[in-house]
Amino acid sequence: MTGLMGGWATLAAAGGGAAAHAAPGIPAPGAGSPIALLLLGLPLLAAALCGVFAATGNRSKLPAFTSVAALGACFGIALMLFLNWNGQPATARAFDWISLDWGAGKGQSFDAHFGVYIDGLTLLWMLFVTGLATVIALYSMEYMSHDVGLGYCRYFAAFNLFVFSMTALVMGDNLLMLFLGWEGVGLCSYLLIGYYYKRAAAVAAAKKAFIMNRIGDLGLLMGILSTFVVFGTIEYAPLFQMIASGKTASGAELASHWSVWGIPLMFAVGAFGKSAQFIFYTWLPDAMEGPTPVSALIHAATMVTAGVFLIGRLYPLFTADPALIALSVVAWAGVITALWAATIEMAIFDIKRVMGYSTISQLGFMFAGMGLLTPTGAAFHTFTHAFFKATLFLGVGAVMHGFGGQLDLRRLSGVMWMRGFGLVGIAMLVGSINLSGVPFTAGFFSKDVILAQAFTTPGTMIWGAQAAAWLLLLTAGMTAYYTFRTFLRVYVGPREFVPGDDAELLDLGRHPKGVSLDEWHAQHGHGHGHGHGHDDHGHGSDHRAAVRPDFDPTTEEFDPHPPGWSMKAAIGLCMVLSILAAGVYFMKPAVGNHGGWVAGMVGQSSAAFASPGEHHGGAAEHAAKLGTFLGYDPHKVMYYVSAGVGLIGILIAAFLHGPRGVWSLFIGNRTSAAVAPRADALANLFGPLTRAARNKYYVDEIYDALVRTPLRVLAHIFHILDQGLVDGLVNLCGALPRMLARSLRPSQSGVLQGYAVGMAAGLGLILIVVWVLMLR
Amino acid sequence: MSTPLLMTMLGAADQPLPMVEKLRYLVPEMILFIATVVVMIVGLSPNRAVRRSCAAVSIAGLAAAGAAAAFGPAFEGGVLPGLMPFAKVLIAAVGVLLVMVVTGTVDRDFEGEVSRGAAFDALRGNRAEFYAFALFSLTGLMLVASADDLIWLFLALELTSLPTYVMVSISTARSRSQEAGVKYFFLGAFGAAMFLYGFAMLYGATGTTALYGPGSIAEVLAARAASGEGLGMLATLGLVLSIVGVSFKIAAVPMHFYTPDVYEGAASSVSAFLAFVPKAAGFLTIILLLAAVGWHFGPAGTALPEPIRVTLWVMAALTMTVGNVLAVMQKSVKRMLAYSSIAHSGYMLVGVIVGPGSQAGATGSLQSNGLAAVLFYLLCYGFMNLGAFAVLAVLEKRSGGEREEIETVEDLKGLCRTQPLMGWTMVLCALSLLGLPPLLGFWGKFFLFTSAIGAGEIALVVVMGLNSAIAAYYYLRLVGAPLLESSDAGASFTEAPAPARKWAAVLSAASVLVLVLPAGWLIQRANNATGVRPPTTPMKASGGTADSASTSAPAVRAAR
Amino acid sequence: MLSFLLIIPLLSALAIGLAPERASKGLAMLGSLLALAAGAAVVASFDWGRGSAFQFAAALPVVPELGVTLSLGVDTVALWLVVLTVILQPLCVLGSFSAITERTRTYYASLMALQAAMLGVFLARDLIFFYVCFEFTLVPMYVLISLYGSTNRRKAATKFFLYTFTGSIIALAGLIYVAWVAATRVPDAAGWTFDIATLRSAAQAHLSPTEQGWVMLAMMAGFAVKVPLFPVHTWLPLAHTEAPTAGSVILAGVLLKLGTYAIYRFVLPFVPVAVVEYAHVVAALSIVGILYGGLICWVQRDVKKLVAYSSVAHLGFCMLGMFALNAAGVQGSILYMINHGLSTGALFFLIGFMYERYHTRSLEEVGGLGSKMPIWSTFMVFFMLASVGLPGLNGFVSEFLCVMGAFQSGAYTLGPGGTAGPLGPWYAFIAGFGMIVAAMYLLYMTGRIVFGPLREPPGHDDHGHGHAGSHEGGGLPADLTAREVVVLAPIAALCLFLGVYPKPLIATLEGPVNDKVQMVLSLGNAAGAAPAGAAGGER
Amino acid sequence: MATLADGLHLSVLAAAAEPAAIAPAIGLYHYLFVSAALFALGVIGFLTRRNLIIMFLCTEMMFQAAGIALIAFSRFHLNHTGEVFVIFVLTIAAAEAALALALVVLLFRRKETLDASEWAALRG
Repeated sequence: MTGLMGGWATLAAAGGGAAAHAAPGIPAPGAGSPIALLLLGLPLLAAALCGVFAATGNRSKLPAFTSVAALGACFGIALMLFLNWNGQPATARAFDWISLDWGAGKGQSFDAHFGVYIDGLTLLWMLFVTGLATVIALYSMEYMSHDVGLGYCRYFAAFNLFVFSMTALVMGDNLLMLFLGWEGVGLCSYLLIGYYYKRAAAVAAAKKAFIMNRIGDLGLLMGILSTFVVFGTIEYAPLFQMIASGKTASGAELASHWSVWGIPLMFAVGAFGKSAQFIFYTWLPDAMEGPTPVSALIHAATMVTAGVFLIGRLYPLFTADPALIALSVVAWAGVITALWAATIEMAIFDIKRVMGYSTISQLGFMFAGMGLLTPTGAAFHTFTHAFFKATLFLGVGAVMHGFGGQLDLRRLSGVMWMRGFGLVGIAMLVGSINLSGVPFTAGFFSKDVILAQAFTTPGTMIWGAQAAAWLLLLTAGMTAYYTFRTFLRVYVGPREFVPGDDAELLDLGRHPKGVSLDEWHAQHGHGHGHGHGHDDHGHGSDHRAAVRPDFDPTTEEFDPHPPGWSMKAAIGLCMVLSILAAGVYFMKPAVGNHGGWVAGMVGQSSAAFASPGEHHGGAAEHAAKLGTFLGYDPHKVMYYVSAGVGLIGILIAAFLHGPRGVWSLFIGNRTSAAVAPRADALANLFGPLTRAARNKYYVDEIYDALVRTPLRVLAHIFHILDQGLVDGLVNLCGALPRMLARSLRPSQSGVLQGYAVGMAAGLGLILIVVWVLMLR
Repeated sequence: MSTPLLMTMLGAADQPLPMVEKLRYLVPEMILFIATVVVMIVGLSPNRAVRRSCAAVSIAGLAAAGAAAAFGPAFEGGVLPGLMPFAKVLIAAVGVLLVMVVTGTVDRDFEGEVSRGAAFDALRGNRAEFYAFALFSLTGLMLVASADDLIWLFLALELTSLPTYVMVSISTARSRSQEAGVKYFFLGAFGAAMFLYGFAMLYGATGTTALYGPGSIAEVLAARAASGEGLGMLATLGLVLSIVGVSFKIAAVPMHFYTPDVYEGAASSVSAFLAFVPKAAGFLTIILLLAAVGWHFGPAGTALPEPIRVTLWVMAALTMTVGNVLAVMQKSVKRMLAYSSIAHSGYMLVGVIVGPGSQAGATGSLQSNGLAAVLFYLLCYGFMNLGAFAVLAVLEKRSGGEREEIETVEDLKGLCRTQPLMGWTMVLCALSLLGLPPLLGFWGKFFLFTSAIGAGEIALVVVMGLNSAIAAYYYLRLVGAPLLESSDAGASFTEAPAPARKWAAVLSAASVLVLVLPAGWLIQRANNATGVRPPTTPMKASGGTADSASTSAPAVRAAR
Repeated sequence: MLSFLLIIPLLSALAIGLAPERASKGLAMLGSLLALAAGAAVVASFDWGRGSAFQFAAALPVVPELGVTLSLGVDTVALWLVVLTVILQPLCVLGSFSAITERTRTYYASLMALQAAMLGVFLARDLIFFYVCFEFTLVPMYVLISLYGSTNRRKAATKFFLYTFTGSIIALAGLIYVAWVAATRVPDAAGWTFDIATLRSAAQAHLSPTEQGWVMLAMMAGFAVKVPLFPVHTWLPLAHTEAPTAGSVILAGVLLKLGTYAIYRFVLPFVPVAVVEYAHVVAALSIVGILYGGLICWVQRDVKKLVAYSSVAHLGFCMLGMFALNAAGVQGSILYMINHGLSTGALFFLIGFMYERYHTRSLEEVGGLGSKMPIWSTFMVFFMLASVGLPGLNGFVSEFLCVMGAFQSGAYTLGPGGTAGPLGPWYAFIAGFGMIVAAMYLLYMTGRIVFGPLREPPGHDDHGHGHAGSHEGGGLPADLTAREVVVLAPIAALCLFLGVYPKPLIATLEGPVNDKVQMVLSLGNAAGAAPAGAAGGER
Repeated sequence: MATLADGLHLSVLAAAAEPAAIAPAIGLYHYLFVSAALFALGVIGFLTRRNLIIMFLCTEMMFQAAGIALIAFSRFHLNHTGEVFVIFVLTIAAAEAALALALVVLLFRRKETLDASEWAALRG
């Protein structure tokens, strides 16, 4: 335990190393530049402008230009902040948001400001968030051009709002600000997934994403509240200081306090929800209903890594627990998620969903990294993954864009060789080798850090660390396999394709730029316009027959629609960045001497943590027995092992899916399209398992049966109860007088004697009552 | 009037006041009596203008009586010394409005014939006796307020009731009125026999008919209570019989049966009269009787003797419930209002149970004086109920050449638009009857609530609250029909050719609004009016013994 | 000063009643704007330094013998609710221009009379005056529902009236009991008084714990119906569904707040011992309301009913916060009153605007309006998000504070951030599921009505849109008109502002709320109902 | 005198058969018994008879029952108040009788029957 406590590097005090346990923790933050606040302001401004454009009926690409400019400026600011950063955490405040006071004592005021907290983790995230956002905005400029007008404005408004929320999440100087961003990104994700709002699937997916996220958010909220109750603050700076002091705000020993494992677990639930970890993950594949650039930015690169960020942000708390319960949970959730998603990916055919599951799987790696005590690895993997996964998504998006929304990997082949798709193919290759962990790629290095640490971390610290490590290694191999399965089937091989449902639209409907699809429909006499066509171009597959009864999408008439300059530029940029991302591994870290630039950034942040096995010169941590990889030092051998595993995966893919042996990989061969890949036979071999995987192991159905349906039934029961019982009782009370009246009414018979009898009887009764009372 | 004679016959030796002295208190009654006589003569005049002055003379007489009462002395010899001025002014005020409402009730066809040239035949005209009966009844009511003796009380009650029997019977030419009359009279006589028998028992138990003063019922019973033996069986029986009998006048359960039939059968104007005059008489009687007994029994020494309290409790709860519940079902407005008048009696009985809320002798505190609340409620009820009936009396509908009274709630539809003045009067009065703040009815209920809470009668308060809610249901119909619904095509109202009725309606509606302002002043007056005098002979601390009637020692006043 | 707030609406109601039919719109607008100006003047001249003091006190003894006084005064809590009322009123008037075309005089007169009564409730410093206004709101609302509502209006209006009337009579009994105690048990009490402050101290000093329990029960019987708290909520969906648009807006926006405000003003300070003892019961009912109401929303087909049930759920949060009895909870609760008024009010406006065009509120008949009514849809999504409690919008601030209050309440054993109080983290946790349920039903609603393929009721003239004079929808264009946007935009701006910068409210509410909380807890715990050491959260 | 004093309490009426209580003279309770019996007969008659005139006579019986009681008490208390009362009661009874006969005539003219149950149009 002391080792762990000491494990927090106190990186401000220079010379990382011997600082060890007596360290006072993270220093009090300095005053940050208020310019950092512009990072929040600019996207918001851009979003507002997009709203104005929408209101004024703008039908140009102005929203896109505005967004690119604003986000570019944000990236510039982030870069400037980074360059001017002195390695110390800093805060800057805009104004009070929610702050209450109910006493002078400790914990008797609640403060949540609109303010930013800048440290290494923040900057790391901000750099890739703003950078990628700029690039993807550029890409979207063209990608969304079919919807110029209201939809375009809507798209970019939500896009900018997303960046704002992500910024708030990452940069906020307190947990509530993080929560603001947290829910904000959820909202934007909702809005963007549901961008094609006429399509039921998109709307359902959006709803699902938001609600699943909200479940996690409840955990986060409870975590925030518990944090406040226990520590009396939710602002990072004082919070970290208090944790570092090892005491709760009431002076209790933190290490033995329930909060040390309880609160992290609550946060972990939040993180699982947002980052689509096991049991919460089902929303992410569905989220692929959104426009592809959105998937690239939100559902691959940035938003879904918020969970990783959260754990990194609160790493001091997670590691304060001597038993590391929460981190074990995180680690195993990550491992299971990674493996689970990988198995699904190997079976499904929708290339966009493959990317979606792959994201889940990679997020699993990140969580495993966090859980297995290498925040550096997790952050590094997040960083590299952001670029190469964005590249992959943008590439997929280009294919969708070009082939009428076709996503089935069985219906696409040799895309790379088609006119205008070369760059896309290359980008996909770059992305794939990164994802597969081919040596010397960014993905290789980042995954390696995690794997190595996984083997190093002893099981005494993280429960079952060794088993987790092996599973991760297995997953790495599977990753390589499914990545290349997609690549080999779609991008290389014979040039063949079946255009998607939106083909007709793209082929015929080269509608003039600046005219929205709605109008286009109107011009073509489809005023009622309730298309539910497929995916991005969300309209009018139904119209095909009406417009051109003889249209056959498989004929040569379809002309794949190559990406234009802005898409190409974006893809290219992403590709280059994902290659360059490898370079940061070799940069000298600002802190410590291991792990590259990212390690330095992480080291200068709340996630700073000396992973077991990292030699900082201190001897204390070696008290814990480190794990090994079959007796070797994992840090040393893992490069080779993981490279080997990755290659095996690729080779299997090549064997199973490569159309004509290895050499034909790079030669377009038009003749072999019909040949069923060998994988199909293998897939049949697994039979039910494959089918289950293809159906996502029926998890959605299970949730439906276990949660949604019972709730729905319950809701109906409540509704009936409400009307029948609760309101019924009220109505009964209301009817009582009437019922009573009915029974009393005969007494008013109108007959004189009847009344007299009533009077006499009444008198008699009263006399009896009085008599009884007198006798009593 | 026979009052001075009565006093002599009752044995003036016991009376603290000389006969002539006592006449001072009866000035209002005498004025009214004179007015009655004048009306009887004037109404027979062959001159139409003179005949028509009946109403004016009656109103003048009432006004004068009211003024005389207002400036008259407090009745030092009464058990409730302050009651007289307040009650009489109230009676005069409501009486003026009542007379306005009853104008034009009788002789319409006859007068029509006369104006068409038929010879005036005094025998056929009912005008003179009708107004005279109304004034007689009001005189009787005032005499009830002045009563200090059972005999007086009995006579005053009969004076109040007997004319009303006739009024009901002759109010319209239809057989319904006669049916109403016969039911009213026969059941009234039945009830009268009951309280007469009760009075006899009381006299038998105490040997006196005086309510207050040395050797009076109040003293005897107080002494008996003080000696710890309770009221005694005979006195209790007498009281219960009297109360039950008198509750015919206030239309309380179990004597309520006649109410809807009679109100429905009589002309609306006369129903308005019935809804106030006998009711006021009944409550004044009950208050006087109970004041003689005193609210110094029960465990805390602040309640009625337990059997009486229970009797009244049950009667109150049943009365409000039965009244409200049966009103819910009614389609006929008059029946609805009749049942609602039953319910209102139930509310007022709560105040009676509570009593003056303070030890005898002290002026009741404003917080807990149930009797003041009853008097105030009587006032509120008088105005708001009168307003509602007046609207019915004003409006007539024509069907097939026959003029008919407003019958069902449906007939009121859209009244606010066709007859805005009457419509809004109805709405205001119904809302006030409902007890909606800030109208007068709310304040009436408010004081009943406060006094009952003060007396710890929480259960009754709850019953009362629930009943108010039930009542809201049917009053809302009276609000909704004129205000919210639109009138049926073809239905047209004409106004009865008696403009005074309209004025009475408007005045009632106005008072429902305006009297809110002096509500405090009024309740203060009512409070002053209901200070119960302590018995003249000193009383030992009482309490806790009253309801134990089984104690064997027979309480006999030593024979003189 | 405050009296203008009462006189202006009353006079304009009167003027509308007397003026010809065609002038009523204008007069109502004028009156409500003048009231808004009066409200603004009050805000401008309010002394914020003394937020917890009642300011602009004015007293006109109406019935001096009884101590009934037309006594006015505002502290910040009342002030903000007044502001809410005066802001919503002109919008309601404006929003009714096209919806109400018949009997406009009665309509606008009722609307203005209603405003006067509601303002009276917030301004009253005299119990009787309060109660008079509290009850009087029923009549105009009854008129509004039963004249201008939809098919089942008469039943709804009657139920609304009777249900709340019954409750408040019982509440009146409780309040009078307090007044009676004040008049009789307080040494040298000068007879009746209904001054709220006097009654409060009398109640605190002279009511035994048992009596407090009964008084609380009585008061809650009236006020909880108004709130409405589960299980006495069933009048609300019906009333909301049947009421005209502006009626629903006022009902949700202000009328329900009369109940919560009354609880804040009377229940908490009058019977602190009972409040502390029974807070968990109320909180449990609130939580049931949150989840139960929320789930019921989820299966509604009538969109207006859905929003109506959502009020049950939302007000559950409000009550939860209130009975957390700590600064965060009570502040959150008060903010909730305002925020719910804004966002739910706006939702009712939106549904009303839709109803004017389609004459149906069924989610099965109408849907996918995003493509046809983009402006409407934008507002719909916006207010849905405000309602769902998205951070950055107003709903979140209050919802968070309420949940936080419940969490902290009684959690002083866990750490210094906890406070004394009767609830605990579990309450917050379970209530937190309500936030998920809220997302479920609100997204379900938007998913159907805004998103998805366009569905219009049969017979709705599709070609009519864009043309003036489309016969259905009263000649309204497909999307919102400028007038309708003007109705919604201020609310949206407020929602945003209060979500981002609630500080003006929080800072000004702090004083009175902290005082109240301290008072309730110290008195409530003094009776030994709570564990030692809990008082005031001092540690 | 003791027995007479006891007669004040109705309970004593029941015990009248006790040998010790048998008084040689007719005492208060005898009168009271007659009075009560008369009253009861009046009530029963009122309830059972349908002829309006007989019903009216029954109420008169009830009045006179009260009168007997009053006289008896008057004698018992040795004052005249009760007797005075009775005279007034008789007056009232006479007035009522006049009223009743007038009414009966009126009714008979209209329906040619004196059956009370014929008059039940108003009800509910």
